Amino acid sequence: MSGSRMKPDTLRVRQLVDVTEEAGDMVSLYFRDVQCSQALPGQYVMIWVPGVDEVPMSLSTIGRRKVSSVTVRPVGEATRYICDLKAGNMVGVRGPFGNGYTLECDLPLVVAGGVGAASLTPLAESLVTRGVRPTFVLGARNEEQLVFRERLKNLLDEGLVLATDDGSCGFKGFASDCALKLMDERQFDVVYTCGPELMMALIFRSAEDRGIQVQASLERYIKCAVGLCGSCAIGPYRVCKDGPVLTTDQLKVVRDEFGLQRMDPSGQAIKVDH
Amino acid sequence: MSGSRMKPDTLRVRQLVDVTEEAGDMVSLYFRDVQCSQALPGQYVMIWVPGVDEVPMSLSTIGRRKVSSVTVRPVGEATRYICDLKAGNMVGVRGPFGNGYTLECDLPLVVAGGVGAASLTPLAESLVTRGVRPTFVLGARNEEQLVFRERLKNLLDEGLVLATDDGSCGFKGFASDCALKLMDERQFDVVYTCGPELMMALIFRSAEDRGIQVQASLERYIKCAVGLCGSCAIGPYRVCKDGPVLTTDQLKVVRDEFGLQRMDPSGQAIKVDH
Amino acid sequence: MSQLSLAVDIAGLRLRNPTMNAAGVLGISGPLLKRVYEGGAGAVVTKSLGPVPREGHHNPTLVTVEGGVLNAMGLPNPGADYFVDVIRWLKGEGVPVVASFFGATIEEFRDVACTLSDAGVDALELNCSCPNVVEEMGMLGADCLNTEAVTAAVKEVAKTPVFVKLSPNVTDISEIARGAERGGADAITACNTLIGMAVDVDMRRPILANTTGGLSGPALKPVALRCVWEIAKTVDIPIIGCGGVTNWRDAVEFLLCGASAVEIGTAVMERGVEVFGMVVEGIRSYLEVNGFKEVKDIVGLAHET
Amino acid sequence: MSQLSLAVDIAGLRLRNPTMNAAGVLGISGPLLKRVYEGGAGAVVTKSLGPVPREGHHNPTLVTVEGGVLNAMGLPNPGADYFVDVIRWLKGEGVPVVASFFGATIEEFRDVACTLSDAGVDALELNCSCPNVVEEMGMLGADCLNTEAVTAAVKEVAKTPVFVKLSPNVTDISEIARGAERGGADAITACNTLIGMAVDVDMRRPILANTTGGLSGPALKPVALRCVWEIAKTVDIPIIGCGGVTNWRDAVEFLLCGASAVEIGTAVMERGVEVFGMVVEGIRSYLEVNGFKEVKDIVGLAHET
Ligand SMILES: Cc1cc2nc3c(=O)[nH]c(=O)nc-3n(C[C@H](O)[C@H](O)[C@H](O)COP(=O)(O)OP(=O)(O)OC[C@H]3O[C@@H](n4cnc5c(N)ncnc54)[C@H](O)[C@@H]3O)c2cc1C
Ligand SMILES: Cc1cc2nc3c(=O)[nH]c(=O)nc-3n(C[C@H](O)[C@H](O)[C@H](O)COP(=O)(O)OP(=O)(O)OC[C@H]3O[C@@H](n4cnc5c(N)ncnc54)[C@H](O)[C@@H]3O)c2cc1C
Ligand SMILES: Cc1cc2nc3c(=O)[nH]c(=O)nc-3n(C[C@H](O)[C@H](O)[C@H](O)COP(=O)(O)O)c2cc1C
Ligand SMILES: Cc1cc2nc3c(=O)[nH]c(=O)nc-3n(C[C@H](O)[C@H](O)[C@H](O)COP(=O)(O)O)c2cc1C
Ligand code: FES
Ligand code: FES
Repeated sequence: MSGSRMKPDTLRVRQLVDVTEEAGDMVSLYFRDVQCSQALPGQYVMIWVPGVDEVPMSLSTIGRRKVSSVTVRPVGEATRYICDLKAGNMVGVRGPFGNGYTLECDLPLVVAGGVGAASLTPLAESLVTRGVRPTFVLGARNEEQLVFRERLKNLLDEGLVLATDDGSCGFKGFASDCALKLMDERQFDVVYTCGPELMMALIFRSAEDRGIQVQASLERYIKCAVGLCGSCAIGPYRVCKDGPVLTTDQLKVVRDEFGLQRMDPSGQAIKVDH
Repeated sequence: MSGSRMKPDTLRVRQLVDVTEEAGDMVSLYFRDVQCSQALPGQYVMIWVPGVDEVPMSLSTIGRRKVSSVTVRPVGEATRYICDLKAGNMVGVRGPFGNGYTLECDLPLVVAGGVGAASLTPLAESLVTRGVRPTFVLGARNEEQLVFRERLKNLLDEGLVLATDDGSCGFKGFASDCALKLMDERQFDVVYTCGPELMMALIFRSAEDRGIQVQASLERYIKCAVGLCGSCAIGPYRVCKDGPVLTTDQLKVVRDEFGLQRMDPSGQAIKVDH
Repeated sequence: MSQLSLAVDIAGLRLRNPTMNAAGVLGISGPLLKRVYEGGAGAVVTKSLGPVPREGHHNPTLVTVEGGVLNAMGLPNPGADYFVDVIRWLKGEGVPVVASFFGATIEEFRDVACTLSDAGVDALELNCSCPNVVEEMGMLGADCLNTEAVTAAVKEVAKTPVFVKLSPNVTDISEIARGAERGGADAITACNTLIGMAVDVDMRRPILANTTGGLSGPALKPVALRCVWEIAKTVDIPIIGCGGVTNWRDAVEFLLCGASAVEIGTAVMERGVEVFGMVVEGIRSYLEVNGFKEVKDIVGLAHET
Repeated sequence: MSQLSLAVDIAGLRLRNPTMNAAGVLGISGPLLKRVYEGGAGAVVTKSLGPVPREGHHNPTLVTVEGGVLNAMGLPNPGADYFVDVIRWLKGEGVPVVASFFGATIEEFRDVACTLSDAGVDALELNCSCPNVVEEMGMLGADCLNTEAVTAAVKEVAKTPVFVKLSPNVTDISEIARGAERGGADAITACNTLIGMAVDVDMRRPILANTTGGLSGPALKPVALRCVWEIAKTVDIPIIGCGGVTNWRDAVEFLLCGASAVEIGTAVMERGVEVFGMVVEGIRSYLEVNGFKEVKDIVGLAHET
C-alpha cells in the first residue's frame, strides 16, 4: 500500500485524515504519506480527484513522521470539488515534484500573496529550524483572507508582517509595496516569494535593482509533472521539474515571459493577468 | 557495463582473461564478474556462446575480488566449442543461479566424480575457511582424469583421497566404493557429492542406511535457469532454482526418479544412464 | 473470518479461488503442477500440448529485460498423448486441470483437444497465440475468422469449457475475441506475450536463439489490462486475465477491468510458487476491507464509473 | 581523439549525431527544443502539430508504471500555423527541426505538411500512430493502404524528407512499413507507444482521464527493437528507432538492429535533457573501443550473424 521504497512519481491513493477550513474559503487537506514527509519546502504534489481533474498543489505542511497537507483555494471546478472533500475521503497523490526553495540565506525576506503562503510557511519553518528568522510579509485582500496567520505568528512573532489591500489589518496596500518598503529599510540577502505572478514580477524587478537574490515559485499549466510534455514551459525551463522555484539568474533569462505571458493548455501564448 | 547493482539474472558479456587446460581434456575459463564473486559454492552460471548454445556450468572458482571460473568437460557440441575458446574471447554469463551447498557440518565427506569436482572444490575451500577439514574423495577413470588434484592436495593434504577405476592412482575402484569404505571407518555427519548420477544415487542410499545427511548436486535439462519453464523438474523440485543441490529429505521425495529417470528436452521421461 | 468466499465460476468451472499458473510456466511436469496447486492456485494450467513431442528452440530460450522477461521456448512439450497419464495422475491427486494446447492445422487442434478432453481435464485452453513458432505454424490467432473456425472445431469435440487464449500482437484484439465468442468459446484468456527481442552490444547479435521472443512480466501488464478492458466491453463470456500479475494489487486490477480470474507466470521467478497463496490472501483482505462478499462482486467494477 | 565521426545521413538529412527527442517530449516550446539541442541532440522533433489548436485530454494525462510511463496527452498543440514562428525562430538559432504532424483526413495531413514544409523545417515526421485519439480521428496507421495513401499525399507537397512514424499496435508492422515505402516515405520512425492502461484499486477506476494511454520507456524497448528489426528486413529506406532508449547501450542496440538514428523520450524524465549528450558520448566510446569509424558502420550489424 504505502511503502517508503515507492518512487515519488508513483501514484498512490491516500485517505484524508483531517480537513480544516482556513481563512478566505481556503481548505487544508491532511493525509499520511511517506514521500511527502521527505519533501523540501516549495515542492508540490499532483492531487487526483477521479472524474474531475488532477491539479498541482504545494505542500503546506511537510509532516516529518506525521501528516502532510495541501491548502487549496477554490477557484475553479477541481479546486471547488477538492474544497468540498471530507475527512475519510480519498485522493490520489503523485509527487513531491519540483526543486523547492534553496535554504541558504542570512537575512531573508519572505513575501506571500494569498494562497502563496502554502509553500512559504513550511519554508519559514525550515529556516527557523536552521536558526534563521525570516521577515515574513503575509499579504491578502483583507483581514479575512490572511491564511496561516496564527501558525506564522506563533513561529515568527515580530517577524510576521501583515499586509492587506484594504488596510483592514497591518500594512495598507499590496504585499509587494510592503516588501519594497522593507527592502529599503533592511539589507535582505534573499527574497522568497509565492503568489500572484504580477506581484512576484514587481518584487523581482525591485530586488534585482537592489542586488537581492530572488526565489520565486511560479505557476504554469502542469500536465505530466515529470518534465516530459513541456506544457509548463517558461523559456527554457519546465516549471514542473526545473521549478516551480526559479532564481534570479533564471528569472533574468525569462524576463520576456515572467509576469507577461504563459502558455494555455494547447501551447498558445496568452497574457498573464494576475 | 558491469555494475554490481546488476541483478544476477541479467545477461552480461565477459571477456576470458585466462583459459587453462585441466586434467582429462577439461578446460577452465576465467573471467571477472562481480555477481560470480558473490556466489555460494554449488551455484552455477549459464554460459552463452552465440550461435551455438547456452549451457549450465558450476562455478569452479569463486573469485572474491578476483576472477571466477567454470571448468568444462567436452562432451558435445557446446562444451567442445567452449573448450576451444581462448583468452580474449567473450562469453555471455547469466547467474549465479540455484541454491548451492549448505555449509553446516562437523565431519564432512566430499565425493567428486569427474567434473563434479568443479563445484565441490570451492565448497572444500569454504569449509576450510570455516575451520572444517573435509575428507575429499576425488574419483576418476584413471590418473590422467583427476581434475584439481594439486589445488585440492594443497588445500587438504591428507584429507584428499584419490580413487581411480583402473587403480592407476590411489584407491582402485569407483569413487562410490571408496566413499562407502570411508563411511564405515568414520562417523561423517554430511556427505557432499557431485558427479555421475548413478554414483550419487548409490552414495545416497548408503548414506541413508547409515543416517548420514546427503547434499547431492544434480543435473537436469536447464533452459530458463530461473524456475519458470519446468524443463529441469525432478519430482516437485526445479533443479535450476530449488537445486541444483538436493538434500536427503528432498532426495527421499524423488526416490522414484533419482538415478533412474529424467526428462528429455521435450518433457518425456528417459532413463538416467550415467 | 467473515462469510467471504474466494470461489469463482468460470463458464461452469468452479474454482476455490481465481488464480492459476500461466500456460508454459511449470506446466510440463505433473509434480510441479501439483506444487502450484499446493502453493495456493485455484487450478493449474499445463504447458501447451501439441500433437507430437517437440524439443522447442535451442538455448538461449530466455533472457531478462527491464520489467520482465523475453522467452522463446518454442513450445517444447511431450505431446498430448504422452500427457494423458500426467493429467490422470493430477486428477487423482485432486487437482483441477486446464489443458493448454495447440496445433498447426484446425484438424490438429481438434484432435489434440479430443485427446485431452477424453483424459478428463476440467477445461481446455486453446493457445492460438504463441509468438515463438509463427513461421513454423502460422499465426492462427491473428485473424478473427481463423479464430472462430478453430474454436468451433474444438468445441465440437470438447466435453469441457474451452478458453481461447489471445495474442496482444494484433491491431484489434476485441474483434478476435468476438470471433472466438462466435466460435463458441466459453471464456477468453487475455493475453499471451508481446513479441519483442533483445540484442547484446558486445556480441552484436540477438540474444535469443530464435531472435524474437515473447515479453512477459510487469512490462506487459498495462497492455494486458487494456486487452481485458476492451474484451470485456465486447463479449459476454468470462475473461481470464494474464500478463504481469505479481501481487494481489495486480490481480485486483485485472478483476476490476473485467477478468473473472487471473493467470500468473513470470512472477514465479521472483516470488516462487508461494505467489499464488500470497495473491489469494491479498485478494481476500481487499474484499474484506472493502466490504465485498465474493470475487464476483468486483469483476468489471472499473467499467461502472 | 580519433578520426571518428558521429554524423549521420537520414534520407539526405545530415545530422551531427544520431539522436533526437521523441515527438511530444518537450516539443511544444521553442526554447525547450533549443535546450534539447544544446543538451546534445542531433536534431529536435516538435510536438505533433495538427490543423487547429487542441487542448488535449483532461488530467490525469500521465501515470508511471513499472518500466515506463503511460500517457494520454491527447495531442495538445497550438496548431501548425501558430508553430510556424517557433520553427523559424529555431531555424534562426541554428537548430535542425523535424516537424511531427497529424491530421484527421488525408487532406488535413497534406495541408499541415504544406504549412510546416513552407516554414522551413528540415524534415517532416508523419504521425499516423497516436494511440490516444483513435476514436476521435480514426487510426489511419493501422492499415497499410491508408498509410500508403496518406504518405503519398504528403510527399506531393513536402519539400523535405518525410519520416513516417508507425504504431506497434498492429498485427504486422512490416507490412505497414512497406505501405509507407510505397507511398514514398523517406524514412520510417519505429515506433510509437503501445496501448495500455492503469487502474487504481482504491478508486476502482482507470487512472488516466482518457482510460487508455500509450506505454513508453524501458517496458517498450523489446517491442520497439523487434519492430525495427522486422522493418529493416522489409524496406530499403532508413529507420529511426524509438522506444525506451535510456542510455548508449539502448541506442547501440537500435543501431545494430537497423536504425540509422534514435529518438529519446521518456528517459528525459529520469536523466534530464543531458541524456542526449550522454547517449552520444556513449556511442562515441563504443565506436572507438570497437574500432568503428562512423555510426553507419554498425547500422544493422546484428542482422549479419
Ligand atoms: C506548482 C504549483 C503549485 C500550486 N500550489 C497551489 C496551492 O498550494 N494551493 C492552491 O490553491 N493552488 C495552487 N496552485 C494552483 C492550482 O493548481 C490551480 O488553482 C488549480 O489547478 C485550478 O484548477 P481548477 O480546476 O479549480 O480551476 P480551472 O477553472 O480549471 O482554472 C483556474 C486556473 O487554474 C489554472 N489551472 C488549471 N489546471 C491547472 C494545472 N493542471 N496546472 C496549473 N494550473 C492549472 C488555469 O490555468 C486557470 O488559470 C498551484 C499551481 C502550481 C503550478
Ligand atoms: C547445474 C549444472 C551444473 C553443471 N556444471 C558443469 C560443470 O561444471 N562442468 C561441465 O563440464 N559440465 C557441467 N554441467 C553439464 C553441462 O551443462 C553439459 O555437459 C552441457 O550442457 C553439454 O552440452 P553439449 O552441447 O556439449 O552437449 P550435448 O551433446 O548437447 O549433450 C550432452 C549431455 O549434456 C546434456 N545437456 C545439454 N544441454 C544441457 C542443458 N542446457 N542443461 C543441462 N544438460 C544439458 C544433455 O542432456 C546430454 O546429456 C552441469 C550441468 C548442470 C545442470
Ligand atoms: C517460460 C514461459 C513459457 C511460456 N509458455 C507458454 C505456452 O506454452 N503456452 C502459452 O499459451 N503461453 C505460454 N507463455 C505465456 C504465459 O502463459 C503468459 O501468457 C505470459 O507469460 C504473460 O503472463 P506473465 O506476465 O504472468 O508471465 C509462456 C511464458 C513464459 C514466461
Ligand atoms: C508525454 C509524451 C507525449 C508524446 N506525444 C507524442 C506526440 O505528440 N506525437 C508522437 O508521434 N509521439 C508522441 N509520444 C510518443 C513518443 O514520441 C515515443 O514514440 C514514445 O514515447 C516511445 O519513446 P520513449 O520510450 O523514448 O519515450 C509521446 C510520448 C510521451 C511520453
Ligand atoms: S508539466 Fe509536463 S513538462 Fe512540465
Ligand atoms: S530450467 Fe526452467 S524451470 Fe528450471
